Amino acid sequence: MDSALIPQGVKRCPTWQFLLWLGIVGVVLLWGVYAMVLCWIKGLNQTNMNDAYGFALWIWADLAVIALGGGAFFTGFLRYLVGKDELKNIINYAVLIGFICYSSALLLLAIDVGQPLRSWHIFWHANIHSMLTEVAFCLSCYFMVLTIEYVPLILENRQLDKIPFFHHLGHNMHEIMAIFAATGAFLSFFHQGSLGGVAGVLFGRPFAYREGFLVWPWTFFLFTWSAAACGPCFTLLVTKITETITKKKLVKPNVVDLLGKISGWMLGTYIVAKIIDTWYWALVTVPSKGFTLTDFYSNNALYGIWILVMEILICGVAPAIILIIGPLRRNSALFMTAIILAVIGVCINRWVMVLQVMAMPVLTFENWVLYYPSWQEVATTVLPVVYGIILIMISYRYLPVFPQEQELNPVEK
Amino acid sequence: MSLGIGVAAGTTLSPLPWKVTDDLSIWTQRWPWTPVPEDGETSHVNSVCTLCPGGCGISVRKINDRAVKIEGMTDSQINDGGICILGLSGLQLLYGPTRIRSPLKRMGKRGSGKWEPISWEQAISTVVQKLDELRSQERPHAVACISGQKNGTVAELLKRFLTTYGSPNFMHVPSIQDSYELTLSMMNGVQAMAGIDVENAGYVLSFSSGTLEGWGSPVRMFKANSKLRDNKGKMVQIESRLSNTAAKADKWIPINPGTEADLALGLAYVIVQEALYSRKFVENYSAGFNQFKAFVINGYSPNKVANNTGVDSSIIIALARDFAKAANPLAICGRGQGDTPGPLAEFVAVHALNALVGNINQKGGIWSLPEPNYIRWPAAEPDETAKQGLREKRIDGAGNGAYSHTRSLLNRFPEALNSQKGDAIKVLLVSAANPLYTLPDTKSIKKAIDKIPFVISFSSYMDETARYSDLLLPNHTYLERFEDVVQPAGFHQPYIGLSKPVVKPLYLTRHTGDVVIAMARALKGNISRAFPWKSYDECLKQTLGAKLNSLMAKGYWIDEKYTPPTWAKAFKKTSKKFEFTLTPFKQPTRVLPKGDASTFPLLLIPYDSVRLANDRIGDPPFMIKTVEDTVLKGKDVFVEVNPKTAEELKLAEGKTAVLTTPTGKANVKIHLFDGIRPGIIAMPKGLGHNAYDKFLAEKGINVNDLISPVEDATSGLDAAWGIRAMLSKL
Amino acid sequence: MKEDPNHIKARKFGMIIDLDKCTGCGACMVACMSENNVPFKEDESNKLDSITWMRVYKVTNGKPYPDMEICYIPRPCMHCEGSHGHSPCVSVCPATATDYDQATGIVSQIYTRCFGCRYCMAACPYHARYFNWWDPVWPTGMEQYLSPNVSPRMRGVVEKCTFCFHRYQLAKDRAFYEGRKTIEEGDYQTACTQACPAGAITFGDLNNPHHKVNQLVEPDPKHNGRPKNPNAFRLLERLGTNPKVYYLTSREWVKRAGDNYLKNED
Amino acid sequence: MFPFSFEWVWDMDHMVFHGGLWYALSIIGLGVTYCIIKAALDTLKGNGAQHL
Repeated sequence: MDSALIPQGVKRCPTWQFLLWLGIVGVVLLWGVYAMVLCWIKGLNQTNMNDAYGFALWIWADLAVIALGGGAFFTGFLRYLVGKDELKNIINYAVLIGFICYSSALLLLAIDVGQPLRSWHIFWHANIHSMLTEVAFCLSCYFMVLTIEYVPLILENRQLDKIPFFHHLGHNMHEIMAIFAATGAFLSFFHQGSLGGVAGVLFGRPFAYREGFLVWPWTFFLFTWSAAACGPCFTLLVTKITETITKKKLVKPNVVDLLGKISGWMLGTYIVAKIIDTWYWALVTVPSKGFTLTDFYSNNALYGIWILVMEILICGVAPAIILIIGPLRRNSALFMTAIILAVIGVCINRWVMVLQVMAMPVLTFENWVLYYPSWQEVATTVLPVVYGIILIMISYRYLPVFPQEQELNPVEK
Repeated sequence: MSLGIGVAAGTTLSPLPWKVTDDLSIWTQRWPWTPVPEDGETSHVNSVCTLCPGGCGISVRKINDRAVKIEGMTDSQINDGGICILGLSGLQLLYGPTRIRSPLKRMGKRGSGKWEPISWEQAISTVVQKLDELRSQERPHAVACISGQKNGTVAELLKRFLTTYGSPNFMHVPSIQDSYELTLSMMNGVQAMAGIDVENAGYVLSFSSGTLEGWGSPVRMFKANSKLRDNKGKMVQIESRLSNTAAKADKWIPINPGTEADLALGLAYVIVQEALYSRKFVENYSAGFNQFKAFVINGYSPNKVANNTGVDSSIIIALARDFAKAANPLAICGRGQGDTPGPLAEFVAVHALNALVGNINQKGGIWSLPEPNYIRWPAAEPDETAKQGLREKRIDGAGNGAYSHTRSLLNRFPEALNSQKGDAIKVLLVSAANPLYTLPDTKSIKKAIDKIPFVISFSSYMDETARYSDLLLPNHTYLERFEDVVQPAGFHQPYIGLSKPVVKPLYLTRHTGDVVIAMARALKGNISRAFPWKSYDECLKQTLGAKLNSLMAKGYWIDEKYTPPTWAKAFKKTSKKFEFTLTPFKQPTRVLPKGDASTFPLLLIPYDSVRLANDRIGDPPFMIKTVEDTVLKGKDVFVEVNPKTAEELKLAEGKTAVLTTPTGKANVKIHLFDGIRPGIIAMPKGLGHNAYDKFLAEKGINVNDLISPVEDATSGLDAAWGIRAMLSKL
Repeated sequence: MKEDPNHIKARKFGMIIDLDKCTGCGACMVACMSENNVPFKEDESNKLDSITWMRVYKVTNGKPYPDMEICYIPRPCMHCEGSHGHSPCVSVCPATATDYDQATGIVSQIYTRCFGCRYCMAACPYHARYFNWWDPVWPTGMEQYLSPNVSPRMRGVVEKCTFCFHRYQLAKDRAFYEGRKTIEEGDYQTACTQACPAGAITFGDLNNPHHKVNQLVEPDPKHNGRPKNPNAFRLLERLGTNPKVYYLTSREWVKRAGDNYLKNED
Repeated sequence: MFPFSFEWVWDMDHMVFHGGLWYALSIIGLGVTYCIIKAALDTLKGNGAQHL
């Protein structure tokens, strides 16, 4: 039925099967859309957020998807600026995942603000000293870049490519993609960083506050670094999942191995920096505010020292070692474990930098405040996930996302 | 497709997006459902707040015809610019949804909330018809009146109405002022009001009085407390619970509840024994000292008292010495906000302490103030029917037999009614009172009211009693009417305040004074003749006479030069001296709470908070907003329990438990509190309304559902300070 | 965060709250609510979504019966100065909807500009900022008491104590009409200061040595306004928020409750 | 964002921030414009499709 749209030389599942899955995921999507509309019409009272939790699940999801979407900028950086040419075989997918992540982040932000109709104030009345302004600008600009990077892939669709203007447009965009990628990398560096800065500058919140370099707290650099380390892991993870679902090899092992190795080194260096940061913070910053490290990890039902161990050792050091050491990396079970741990690790990091910051009492006469999200919050957080799945489904079906697919899966005619 | 792109590009480049975003911004600022307050000319009206007996001067800010803010009046002698939380919330009462907007006649069952609006003419003729009927049956004494006010023109008009009509049953809502009055009558030999010169005291010894909980004139007490602090004075709070007052005191002395009289006598023991008392006063101006001395020496040694009160004997001795040696020491009593009269023994014992240190009618002491006498109407002349009715005994038994000293005993009213067959009271008038909520043992009050066929409420708000009445004759609120405000509770200088209309009446309400006059006129004959005024305002004007001008200008009249009579002239007992009476001590000194200790091992004490109005006025939304979440959470009220007691009962913070007393049962939540004696649980007063609006109703439990009055053997007044209780897991 | 060159000498309005006098009566809270058109809803017992610009905290010394002590700590917005107006909240607001006024030291909030990102709430360690989770609704008739001096806020924006800034403007207007160049100490007082029945709150210009606030705490300009009076303290002094609300107490444990200390610190 | 809104200040911070911003926006804008114009020209020239 839709065979005219499917790229040549690849096999896709029957239309009915595609539509069935689309329908199933679509139902979840509608649930999310319903919750989103509720939040817009009735306001944020639909959430379980409160004055102690001004930032909650959504901001965490935002930070997490952006970190995970970091695969796009870093792979692009490696491919176009460093010149790791093999990566062209995964860059399309990295861009697609990045596009999904960033559009999700923008959507979540649009739901998260109390007056969505005034969100443009952030641009119009920009306070340039706010990390969030930097985030907003870089995020929007980088989203433009991602769109620019994604558009040529769309234009490669069999039918679109037949239109001469689109063909030329796609071609020309490819030609100067390095410029866009460079701009994207620049923007990404700043917004990943400023997302870290969002928490790091809160000098009223000792759990979040970090000293730093010029106007940038250390979290600024740590966030960029960790996104660069863990973003590609997420790209690889999604690729692996796609391969499992489609029951096909889509990317050659050398590409995966190269990206894995680079991620490993990034993660390794990141975690060393993170340990130094934590160390300095625990021994110098925190005591100067009158706290000890244990104050942050006791007297509450959730946040124990385990979360620090989990984030740094289990989800940081361990995957870094696996990914750096060749034989370990090439063990597919260990490789999978490593990339999953890395992804979890960065999510935990973003979680504590948002939610533990809010939970922790600063005034001596206040207590820990824990929070659980309302179904509306969960639904709107699931929304981007299903939206992403749908976009991947459609893109994979109709666009030549994986250049090596044809070669790896020859179709018998 | 290209068309779509073209349209998108065209729109983006046109001014349309800018226009849309701009409009969005404006629209989100002016949502039609967010009110935009109208601006206009600002003015201020000075008046007096009558939401409690404090009598604070207020200054109301107005924009055109709207009142927008109540502030304290700066040159007021009572509150000097300060104002309490209830006073600040007054506009929420004025403009609130609980106002009764016209006379209403009950339609459905009592309390069902079904009403029919009627005209004032209809309403008054309905009442008059009932009253005429009773008089024709020679039963004028079957009319009773419960008034929240004891003095002032409105109370006097009601009294006068009852007298000329022929009923002795005028009852006022009791408070510690009644106990103080009785004490002054028994010991000073005068019919007077107690004035407390707290501003000049140097050492305040408070026996469970919530001076920072709304006792007396609340703002005045707050100010006095700060002044005491500035002057490096001392404040000692004797109380079984770490109340706000105790928390702010220099010293908190936890005591077994109900043993305050014992402690006072124990202190007297030390003062007498160590001869720390004022020789000048005791030797020259008092009688019965030797008897008193023997009494305390025999029964109230520090060791004995320590046993009863739970206060260490060394503390008792030290406290007595501190108190007696301090400059201008002052002892006060009357629990919490002073809404319950309390055991007379306590008042007499504490007054004796004051006498021992010689601060009667002295600077920083307890003064006796003559009752206000500006209301000088010609005596009413009851006709024959009325005279006959007046000869009947009062339904509450006051002024008779055992209770001959007491003028009114509202606490005995329900019991008296419930123990009689038939309907002793046919018509009940309720003015400025909400007995169905404020009196202990609400069940028995309800039962008593059920026996009264016709209940009329003058309330401005749909409170519990109004909701359960048959006819509502709503008064203007205090911000819409003239009224004289007599003598703020505990104030030590003769004082009259004037409430003025700040805004025009919003609804079809009518001044209770006008309604009483209209009723009297419609009843004709002697009754009508006793009310020669055309309107209440005219009556007030005539009554205030020369004081009117200063009242209109300043809002209050004060006799600043007033000094109480000297010791030589002050005492009107036959001995012409102050008398150390032992009368209340002949009975057991301690008033025991209801219930037996084996079934009910704990003691429940109600506590007052200045953030919870617990009198006839319920908490407006602003106030309920300030109530802490360890007092009220959702609809659940917390009781304070010592962690030790809670541990024994295996109850944890925030858990729900069943609280049972001999009077009632309720589900409550547990709040662990180290500021309360083990074995005692405390519950806030002022919650558990079932009338008013959604901001107040059905939140928490009315502690009056759980406690019962206990009659004081000497005065007949309610002396209860708590009740035995049991707390069990749900 | 702009400097105003027209002001020769900047004022720095601040507040002193005497905790020995404060009785926790809550009058300041309600004075504030009625002055500033603060909305209310059916259930206000969840303190995490209840708007109280001025909130009175009940603090205990944590000791068991009968040694327990209670202190009430009223907490308005601290109007932090940080270093050079770099208050925790002002610097983070992306839309410049909150500003530090160098001429008065007051941290303002522009409700119509705020788009509700709540970053400022995350930044404020005092929980002095409140979000309008709900549409403000007044029961029919009650909107009549709303003051035109303070605009009611809409759902979805952040609000907080403004030190009754509108009263400052009114005072300036009045002074102008009366031909005075400056306003006096008594001309501009916040609603809570005015109402406090215990007289526990003092308000005025911290930069003016004739004002009581300056005399009471003696702010030390060399140390970011740290009080020289040993009985005075500020909440969370160590964080460097440089607040303009000072507290007075004679009790050591209360002072200690105002900030975080390590075990070995005294 | 623009010099005519009141919070705009001509100081170092604003110049650095907005310099970066407008620089990025310019590159993106010019790049895309270039691609579109070039594609339009290429299409008009009509030189061969599918040569990739």
